[in-house]
Amino acid sequence: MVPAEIIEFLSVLIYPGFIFIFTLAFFYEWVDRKFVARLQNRYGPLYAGPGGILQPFADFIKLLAKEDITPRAADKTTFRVTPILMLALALSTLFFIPTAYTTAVSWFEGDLIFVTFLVSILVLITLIAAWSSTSTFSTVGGIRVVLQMLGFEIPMTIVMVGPAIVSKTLSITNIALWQYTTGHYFAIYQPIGLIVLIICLLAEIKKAPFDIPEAESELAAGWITEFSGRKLALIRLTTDVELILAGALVTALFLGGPTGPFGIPSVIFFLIKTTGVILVISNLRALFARFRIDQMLGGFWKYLVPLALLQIILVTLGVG
Amino acid sequence: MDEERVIIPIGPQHPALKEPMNFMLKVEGEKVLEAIPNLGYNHRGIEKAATVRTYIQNLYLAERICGICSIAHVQCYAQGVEKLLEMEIPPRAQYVRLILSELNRLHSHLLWVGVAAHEIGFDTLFMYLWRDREIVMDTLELITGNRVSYGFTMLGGVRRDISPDMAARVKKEMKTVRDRTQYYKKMSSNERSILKRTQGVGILKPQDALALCACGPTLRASNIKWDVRREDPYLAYNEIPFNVVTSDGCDVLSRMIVHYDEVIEATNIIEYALDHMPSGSFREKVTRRIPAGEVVSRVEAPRGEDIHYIKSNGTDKPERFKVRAPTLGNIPAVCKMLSDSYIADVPIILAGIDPCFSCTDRVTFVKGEMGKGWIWTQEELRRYANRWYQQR
Amino acid sequence: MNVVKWARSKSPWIIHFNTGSCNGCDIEVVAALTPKFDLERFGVLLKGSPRHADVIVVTGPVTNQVKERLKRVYEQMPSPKFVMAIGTCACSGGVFKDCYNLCQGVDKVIPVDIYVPGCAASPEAIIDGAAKLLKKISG
Amino acid sequence: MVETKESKTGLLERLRNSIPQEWILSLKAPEPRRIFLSVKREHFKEAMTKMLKDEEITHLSTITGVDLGEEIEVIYHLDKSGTILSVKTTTPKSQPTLPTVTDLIPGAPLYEREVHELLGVAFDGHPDLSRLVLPEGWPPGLYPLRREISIENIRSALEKAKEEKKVG
Amino acid sequence: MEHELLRNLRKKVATEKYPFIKKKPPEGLRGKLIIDMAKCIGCGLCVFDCPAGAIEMIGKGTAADLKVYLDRCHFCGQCAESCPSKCIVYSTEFELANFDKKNLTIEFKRKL
Ligand code: SF4
Ligand code: SF4
Ligand code: SF4
Ligand code: SF4
Ligand code: SF4
Ligand code: SF4
Ligand code: SF4
Ligand code: SF4
Repeated sequence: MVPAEIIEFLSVLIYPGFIFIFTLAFFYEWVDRKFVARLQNRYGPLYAGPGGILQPFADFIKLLAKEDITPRAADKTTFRVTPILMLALALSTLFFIPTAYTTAVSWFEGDLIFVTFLVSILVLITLIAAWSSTSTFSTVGGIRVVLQMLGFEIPMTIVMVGPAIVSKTLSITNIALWQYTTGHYFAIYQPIGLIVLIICLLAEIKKAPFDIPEAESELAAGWITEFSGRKLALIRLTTDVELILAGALVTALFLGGPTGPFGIPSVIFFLIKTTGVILVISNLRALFARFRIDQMLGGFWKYLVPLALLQIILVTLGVG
Repeated sequence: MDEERVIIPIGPQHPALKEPMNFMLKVEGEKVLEAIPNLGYNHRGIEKAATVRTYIQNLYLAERICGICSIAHVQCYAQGVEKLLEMEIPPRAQYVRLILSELNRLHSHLLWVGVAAHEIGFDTLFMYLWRDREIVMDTLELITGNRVSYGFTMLGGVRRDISPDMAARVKKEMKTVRDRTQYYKKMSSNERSILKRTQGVGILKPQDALALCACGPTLRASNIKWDVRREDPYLAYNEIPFNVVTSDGCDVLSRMIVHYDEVIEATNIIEYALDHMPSGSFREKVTRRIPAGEVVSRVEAPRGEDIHYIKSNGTDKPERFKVRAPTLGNIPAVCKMLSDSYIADVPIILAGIDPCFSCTDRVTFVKGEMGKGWIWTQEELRRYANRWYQQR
Repeated sequence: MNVVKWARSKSPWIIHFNTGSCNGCDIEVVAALTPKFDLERFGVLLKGSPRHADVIVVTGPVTNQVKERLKRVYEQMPSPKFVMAIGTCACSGGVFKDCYNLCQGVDKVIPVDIYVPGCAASPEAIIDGAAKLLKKISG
Repeated sequence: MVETKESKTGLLERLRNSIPQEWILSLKAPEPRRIFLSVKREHFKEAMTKMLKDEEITHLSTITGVDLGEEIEVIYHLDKSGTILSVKTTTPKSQPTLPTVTDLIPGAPLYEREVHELLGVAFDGHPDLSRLVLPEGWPPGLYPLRREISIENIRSALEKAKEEKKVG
Repeated sequence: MEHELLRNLRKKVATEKYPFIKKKPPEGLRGKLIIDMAKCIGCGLCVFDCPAGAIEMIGKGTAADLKVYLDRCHFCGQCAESCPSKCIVYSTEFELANFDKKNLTIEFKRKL
């Protein structure tokens, strides 16, 4: 028999740990790019592996093998550490959301709150990273990241509470399970919450139309302008992990998590559901023009916060 | 300079500007206090080089002042030289040139709206527009053989004729382009995220537009009906019915609408011209020496009034060749639009005048302080200049 | 090592730099990215920051004013880096041969890996150049 | 001296009547919608002011400078309802100065700066005649569009300026 | 707009798979030029009129050889226009990208 420690170790390392998540991250980036390209009537990545499926992997390897420049003006330690820290944070957040199994790698009563907390920390680290590179593009980009957080954090937290109230638990794993056992999927009962959450997550992962911090046409590449080589590789990986994070969170809170009938392995359901969520996100990305930061903030406070509150009121009135 | 303000350099290799140009933006928070543009990156010294080349060689040099309105520049130049020769080019050549000019306008306008969409982060629309622009590029390639620099206009006429086959195909394509443009126009004026980014952005009031000598679609989007094709007709423009499109919004959205409408108008002009082409020769022989004299020639390039001044001393090389391309005429206007805007609006405002700096390459500075509109009076300019130099 | 070469040849990110071109080549570079030609098939992404780019795509005959900038951007790029000179102007200065404010071609300022002549180099010619360069990178 | 081909607007007639003869060196319309008016330098600003006001002209297309050898000719291309009115005046090359028109036409500063930079004409009263199109480090006093300056001259001057910069 | 997106999702991709599938270049495309030296009378007009100085004449008159620098040529077509004996033609070969500038010079020699 293999000792339990080794199984544990392997589960962290391979499945559903790092390797699984990284593979998934690359896969979803490919899905996203390919789908947007297709919507724009072109192929998108095509020659790296079949249908270009290895494209994100090739990008990653290439960046790893590239020279890694630290700008002279940058705060060296912070500049070096932040990309690693960000990836670590994104990964550990993912450990509290059920992915491959119906339960998350680690869970406890209240992890929902903890996850929102981790997400905010992630944003703050982005600001620090931007600040440490001391280029003006990065700084303005970094400030925008934080401004954007001020916009999406409140409505996001509020709508995440919706499912928690009904299922009477503050654990993401339990919320997912509750939906499966009762058959009450929140996507049906709390549609407003679902929409608000997806929009907020779009802002969180900084995808169009909320890619304001990276706005290519006005800020070079925003807060990531100065990062290159390995650091850039890690940052891109983080972005992809965040994409999974968004998909997994929506899946767990509103689509019943990695569960489904017929005794099919739960990971299949997870893949189907998250891919669905990611396709929706990609579609939204192709559908809109980028907003301006003040319009984004104004819009979130004017529309999303009231909508989120409305959802909660409906829930407490017993409609949800 | 105030240390607390962040200064963002934009360009010359900045993605927002496909052309080499440099803007220093003084910003506070998300607001632009002041923009100091510097356009000299593209000065090649064409005007000097033109004086040591023959009139024939200058034809190609003029074409390469700019690759986007190549037809406009070469038309303007050729028209000037032909006036010095006191010759009229054959009517058929006039029509062929006119069709080419309008095709040029088509591709340039579609290009611009695409770029504008890109600037507001709407890449899908950009992709669609450029995809449909390829139709126009294909027709240009069909007629001239090349996509960008056509080498088509010659002194005394054009290089090749438009055959009936070509004409039929061009007409078919024009219909597609018009339908697509109508769709995009409708879409752009309804899509909320586009309206949010363009409506009320980069305002240029009619009186400012006039005072700052703006031209082309920029001027017409400020509701001034002024078009060289109508005011000072050249080629066969006085034989062809067309509308001078204007819009009264004075903002980026209006500029977008004007561009769409001009595309639609241009497809109509092309169809009409193809139907009414006179027969006959398309080219006449021209001597190498050009009689002494001077001439001012102008055309309506896609971006507005393009004006050339040619002075001949009777040899085969011009004595003076002066070019004023439309973008330069619009720079004072864009400066006006920029001050007191949001950083996020800078790219779209800049793009709003449809800039091409390769023929412009000159520099200016803008001023403007937060909270205050500014009027370009000489007094203010002088004060600004003095302050600027003291602080350096 | 082979994986690295493979990855490099599959993921060329470009930065576009106009050094005083007539815009003809620039619009063709952009056209090469749009649906009809779609350079993203090859993994090409247009990047805004030189730090992220592998290939610098230079158009235009290099004016004196822009020379230093070109050098600086080139230096900012992390190696391995490649230079594509797009259009006759970038190759040699071409028709602007006796304009006083030029340094006649990109190779006078930074080393060029591949020359793509043409006026304007059509999107097909650009793709052809890119494909040749990628083939060389993959060894 | 006065030819009449210009017709539509009657601008030529009105100019002939409104501008005093002694200000004018020549006035002609070689083809439809083109008028060339040459005025004496002393009366240039007056004539300009009067014309802009009388004819309500706002649009200045551009300003061209031409080196005539002994003198520099400066041409202001104005637009009046589709007719280009080119107002010419000259200034001695040894000390080329002209009054500015920026106070009359807000869109003019760029064009004046360009003429200043390429031909060395100083415009009295212009707010800022700093570098416009030429690169930083361009040798001062080298005006590329002057006749006696050949392209070789410019190239060698640029080389020299570069060397001096290196040494200094 | 969503409608348009979905329509495009169903539509065939607009991309041409160049360089793997090549379409026929349009008639009149001006690519690499070819000089028929048998017909050339060595008048030098092509050299005289070329705006880019892309043609060089080595020798004089009917014995002269011609050298074309493709890295300077703008494919404008003036040399073919100017040539009195019509010996310059354009091929539609436009894929001229090269790693070395030297390979972009082509020489046209007279056969003796
Ligand atoms: S984006 Fe380019 S030009 Fe601007 S600061 Fe960065 S490196 Fe310099
Ligand atoms: S500004 Fe442009 S057109 Fe004028 S001389 Fe310079 S390069 Fe030539
Ligand atoms: S206006 Fe722009 S597109 Fe037109 S010739 Fe000039 S640089 Fe080119
Ligand atoms: S503004 Fe100038 S460079 Fe731009 S398209 Fe027009 S003529 Fe060409
Ligand atoms: S090669 Fe031709 S199209 Fe390209 S920049 Fe030069 S002149 Fe313009
Ligand atoms: S024949 Fe024509 S090209 Fe030859 S020298 Fe005489 S004028 Fe010049
Ligand atoms: S095509 Fe034009 S640039 Fe090329 S060699 Fe002939 S004349 Fe010269
Ligand atoms: S113009 Fe024709 S005949 Fe004369 S040298 Fe050139 S190729 Fe020969």
